[in-house]
Amino acid sequence: MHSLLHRHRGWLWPTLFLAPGVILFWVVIVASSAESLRISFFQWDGLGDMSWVGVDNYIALFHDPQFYTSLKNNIIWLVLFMAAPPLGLAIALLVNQQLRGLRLVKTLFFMPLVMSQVAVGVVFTWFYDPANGLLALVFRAMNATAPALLSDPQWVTVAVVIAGLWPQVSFCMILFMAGLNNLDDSQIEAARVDGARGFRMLYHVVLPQLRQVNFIAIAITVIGALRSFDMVSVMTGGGPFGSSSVLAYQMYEESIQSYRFGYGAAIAAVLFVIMALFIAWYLYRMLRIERGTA
Amino acid sequence: MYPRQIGAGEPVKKALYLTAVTVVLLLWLLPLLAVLMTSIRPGSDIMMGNYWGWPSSFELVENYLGVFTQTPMGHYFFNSLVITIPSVLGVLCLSTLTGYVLSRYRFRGNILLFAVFVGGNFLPFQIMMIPVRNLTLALGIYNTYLALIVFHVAFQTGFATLFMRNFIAALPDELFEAARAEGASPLQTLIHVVVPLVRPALAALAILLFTFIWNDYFWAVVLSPSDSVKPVTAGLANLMGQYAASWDLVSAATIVISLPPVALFFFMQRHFVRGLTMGAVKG
Amino acid sequence: MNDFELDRIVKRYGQRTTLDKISLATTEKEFIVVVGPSGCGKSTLLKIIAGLEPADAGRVLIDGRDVTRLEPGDRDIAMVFQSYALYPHMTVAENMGFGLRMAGRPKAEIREAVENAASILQISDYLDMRPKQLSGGQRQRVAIGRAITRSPSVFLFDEPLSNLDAALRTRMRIEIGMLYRRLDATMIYVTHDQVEAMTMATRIVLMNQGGIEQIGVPSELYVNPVNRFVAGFLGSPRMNFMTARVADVDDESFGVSLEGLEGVRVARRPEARLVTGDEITLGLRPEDIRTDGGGEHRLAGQVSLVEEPGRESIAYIDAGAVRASESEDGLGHLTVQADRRTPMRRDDSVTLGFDSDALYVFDAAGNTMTPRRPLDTPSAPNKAES
Amino acid sequence: MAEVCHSITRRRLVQALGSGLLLSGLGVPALAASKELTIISDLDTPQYLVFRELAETFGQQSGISVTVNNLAHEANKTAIGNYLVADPPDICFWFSGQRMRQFVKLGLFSDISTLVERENYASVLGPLLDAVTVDGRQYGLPLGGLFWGLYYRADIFAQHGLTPPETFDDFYRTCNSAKAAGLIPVSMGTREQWPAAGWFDHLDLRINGLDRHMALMRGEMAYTDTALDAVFEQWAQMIHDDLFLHNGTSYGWQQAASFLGQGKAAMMDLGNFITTALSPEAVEQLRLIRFPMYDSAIGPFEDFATNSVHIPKRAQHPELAREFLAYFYQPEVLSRFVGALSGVPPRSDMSVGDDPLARTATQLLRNTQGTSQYFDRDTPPQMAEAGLKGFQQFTVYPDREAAIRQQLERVRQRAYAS
Repeated sequence: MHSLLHRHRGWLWPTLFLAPGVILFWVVIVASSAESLRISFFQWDGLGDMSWVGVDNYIALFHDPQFYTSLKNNIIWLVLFMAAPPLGLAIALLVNQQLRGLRLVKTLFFMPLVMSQVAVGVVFTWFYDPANGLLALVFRAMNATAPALLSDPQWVTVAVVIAGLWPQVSFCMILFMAGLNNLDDSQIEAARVDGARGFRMLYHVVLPQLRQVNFIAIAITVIGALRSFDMVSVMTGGGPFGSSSVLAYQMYEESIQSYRFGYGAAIAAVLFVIMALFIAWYLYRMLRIERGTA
Repeated sequence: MYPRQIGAGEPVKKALYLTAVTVVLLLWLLPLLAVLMTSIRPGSDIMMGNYWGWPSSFELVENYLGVFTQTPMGHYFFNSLVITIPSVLGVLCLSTLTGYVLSRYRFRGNILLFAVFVGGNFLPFQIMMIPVRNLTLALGIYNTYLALIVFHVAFQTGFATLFMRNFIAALPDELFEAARAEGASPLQTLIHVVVPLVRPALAALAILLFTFIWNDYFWAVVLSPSDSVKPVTAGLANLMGQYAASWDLVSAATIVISLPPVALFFFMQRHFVRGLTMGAVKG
Repeated sequence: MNDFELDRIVKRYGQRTTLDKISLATTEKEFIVVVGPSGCGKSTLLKIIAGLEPADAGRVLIDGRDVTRLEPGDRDIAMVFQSYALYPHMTVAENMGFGLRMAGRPKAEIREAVENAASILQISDYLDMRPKQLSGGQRQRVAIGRAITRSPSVFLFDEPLSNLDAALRTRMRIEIGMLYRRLDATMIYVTHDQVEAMTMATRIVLMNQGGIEQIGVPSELYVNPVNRFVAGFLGSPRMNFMTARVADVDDESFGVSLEGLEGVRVARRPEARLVTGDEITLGLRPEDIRTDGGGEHRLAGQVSLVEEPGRESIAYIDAGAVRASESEDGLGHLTVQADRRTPMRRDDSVTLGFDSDALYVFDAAGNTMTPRRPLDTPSAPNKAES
Repeated sequence: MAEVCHSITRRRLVQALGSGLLLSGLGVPALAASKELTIISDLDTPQYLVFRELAETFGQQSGISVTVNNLAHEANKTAIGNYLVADPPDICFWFSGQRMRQFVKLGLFSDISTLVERENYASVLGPLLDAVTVDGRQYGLPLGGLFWGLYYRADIFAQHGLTPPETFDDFYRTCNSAKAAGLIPVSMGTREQWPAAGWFDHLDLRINGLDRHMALMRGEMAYTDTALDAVFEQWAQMIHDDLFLHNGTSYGWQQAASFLGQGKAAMMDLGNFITTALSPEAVEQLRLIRFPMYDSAIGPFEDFATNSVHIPKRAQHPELAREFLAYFYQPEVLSRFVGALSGVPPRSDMSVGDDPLARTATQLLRNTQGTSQYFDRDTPPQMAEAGLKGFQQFTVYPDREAAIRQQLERVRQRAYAS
């Protein structure tokens, strides 16, 4: 297997196997992304002719206050989303029992994940509604006035992120449930014999075994945070006045609503760079772990 | 197992535990319960501002039937199935092939190819919008099921390849060496060894892919302007635009479009968790 | 014609040479056991023979045919893996018939071959079961059965017994031995277990650090190790080694200078180039040390530990100034294997005795300096069994 | 054993084949669809239901199958750029004015001047024809107009003794009385941003008049121009006086309208589509008046937005599409369509019908001295986007006026340059 091409026919089958996936992925995903980067050097309304403007789009971008708002919001997403793995772990620990009926309970905990983000957005908009929402009802019960979360530029992003966390926590929970199912029982038993229990057991024995799961959960959470779009789109449309916008949404808005495809593509490029840093870290970690276990 | 399992001989503990779980679950699902409640309320309650009080009447059947009779939701539902099922099958086929080669053959560029799959999958897919639209146009498949299927298959192949590669890499080397020693060609190995062994992974992956593709909203809007192709998510958004005041219908529709993935999860949960653990197969 | 031949096989991983010009040939369907410490390259060698790893240089010939560039399936080999490598999703019969099915053989032929192999291994009752339902020994039989079904000219075994418990291991060892006599095929058997090597092999290939140290029938390797490595590797308990110097050399023998042991002279190979003052290592097998007061040379000692595994007693003796290097107990005590009827207790004072003939002498490079011995000496290999 | 395995393989093969066939068949709908007249609409439900019926009637009469794909209004804004280029229907719905001109400039709409001439639409459309005309040629037909004005509920006003305002002084009085009665004086939900622009348009039209407003819309006037000071000042004063629904940015326009429907708010500045967000009982009580007059010397000028129907340049069946338009634009047919949303009839020879709101709107329109479309229809997309955002921000932070106007001015300089 070492050097495939030295064999007479060893390379033929693998090449045939790889071809459809690789070709499709390159043509649709990789080439499209590259094409988008190219578009960022043009002024283009998406319909007519494209005209070369060099880095003008980028210069405009760095003078655009909305860009910094979006960037800041992306960072808020990123930071707050980091609550998803521990919360997911907590719920996974809670339901990791083998009792009758818990299968249904687990499925119900998964619900937010399997619901479409559009639906989750609808659900939370409904929940936050300052006059009639459930949140308002709770506040009224305590004789207080509910904050209008979705119209408060200070809190709107946090409110949207909390909605976004709902399915994300579910996702992490599933990963951790899988991880907990795969624990090395003998280690747990050895630790029990050594007198470890509760939190100390979790910290010293369980968590180290969940490192791989942890890594995947964090990776998926970071991607989710940087790719956030549906929630923003459904819940606030980036509002009020752009204060809950994120890069992905601003890009969409500039392209589709303002017909500034070149500018939108420039935002895409920035998002790409941020993502690339993360992807590089991810790949580095992944390959290192792989080499470690190989 | 961690945490310590509650034994059969601890009825008090068990009761306490079940109460705690129920409370957490209710809190967790509170927003969803709100929508569920709205979905069985008559439209007049909403117009009158009776959002949380006792419904003036229960319109469960009317509202849910209404989703199918008063709106084209039934048709969107069919569209979603026609888009999602072939896409899932397509991704499973392609990613089994790519995952198999990338995990089992060492060659120059292997890691690079894999990195591209993984990296490409992490990209914010919104940036591909315009080129993908143009591509489907050039292929003459814009505004058909095929446009969405092609995109979903291409995009999800990245994630699925990561998943399948890791799973297949965790299988014992000897199984593959044995197959080679027995004279199985790569194709025979794929059919007779890889496919049967990765079934749990395929089941888990199928569920994940089903939810991803079923719930896609962005591409549905970009690539399927017409009702004849539009899937449920875009349909729901459409419904919100058209029936904005009819929260009863919108809520019922929200529940309806969530049912297939939820049902799938419920019935396949065991496979899902097992597949996700990516545990090695022990002969 | 050689029915199996390795011709200067070389394998490198990066800078490291894992196999260095390995050559081997058999003519009459031999049972070759490749043995050596872990990391010596024996498993890599097996994979190269199987075709699972390409060699960087050299050729593999089976029945005179150069198979170096052929796929494993085309080499007329079958392989039995340490982990059995049974397909969990197939029944026993499907596992055993897999190779023939891949080759597109007719169903009837496959069934016949499977049933035949199953009857040889007495697993006919399990044919419809899945590997998960079988015990370790049964799985091992299925794995062997899968190899038999293909009726190859060369069987490859990769440490097939290491996952079995001791009793089962002995039994399977005997069965594989019987199988060999029945099948009339070349067998290449890789193991790190010297007992398997000594009992099963028609010839042993002893490997170390990517090279072959010695090839020969088991008793030859035991009685006439070419160097200190071979001498130390085979035999349990291990040979005692003592560091000494050459006191004087004459035509046929040389004198040994070792503190605590006077006047020892041993025979010397004619080609041995030793001069006075050279550092040498004396080798003495534990079973060649007597405790009954006999022997040409005597040593006073004190028992520090006695093990009684059954048939014999093994004692570790503190012999004062005479210390064993790399001793079994790590304390420099001499290992002695005695009849269990000779009672020994901890802290007993004993007198050890041995003959000059029993001594091996190795030079600083480890090569054997003492002359070759006839194979029917008392140092028979079966004594090495534990 | 072995047989079982073989049959499994065969079954899997058949499955794979089946799904392959299925896949290859999936491209078919587009081909099938191309043999019929396809229409993409962006209508609210009541109007859509009427339109579908009209289209079916046309189909039966002419023996052609007609497909109507209805998109949500906002979704259509997103999709139209794609489908006009990619896979145009035979007929689509869009906006008149600047937004239409943009697509005409890109060559995406068909010239239908010959149809206009043949059917002599000019005589019945009057000045409305300008909204669909570029360089003397027509590229669409205007549909029912959206007349923007103040809506209130007669029963609520009666219950609290409020009077419909005519002037700004009246308006303030009414608002204060409403506040005293525990009502929200003015409901406005700006989650979709554009409702705020209605207030800007109206204030600017009232304070600066149509010509200067249109100069601003055409990009010929700066947002930092002192002429706009009074507009923002007045608006800020109203916000300061707490006349608007709190947390307006949380609500979509429908939710904001429902405050009116529930009798919690007194007035709302909106177009006639407000009826779709209210119960029939509330609609019955709904009344329309024009936006209060600020300066008796100026106006009245109003926002009157017309939607229109177009034939894409690359339509598959352009002749059939013209046939359909000719049918659809007959006075009787068109009035059923327009009547479904209490719209103002575009044709002068159409009966207004007996819808009181439509009658009021038509009456008010007759009394205007001139109309603009609406901020986001009069300005190019970039400007519209920035304007809507800026106005929304202003409703929350009126003290950021200077910064907002500067930002709008920056966008103006960019947006009109291209």
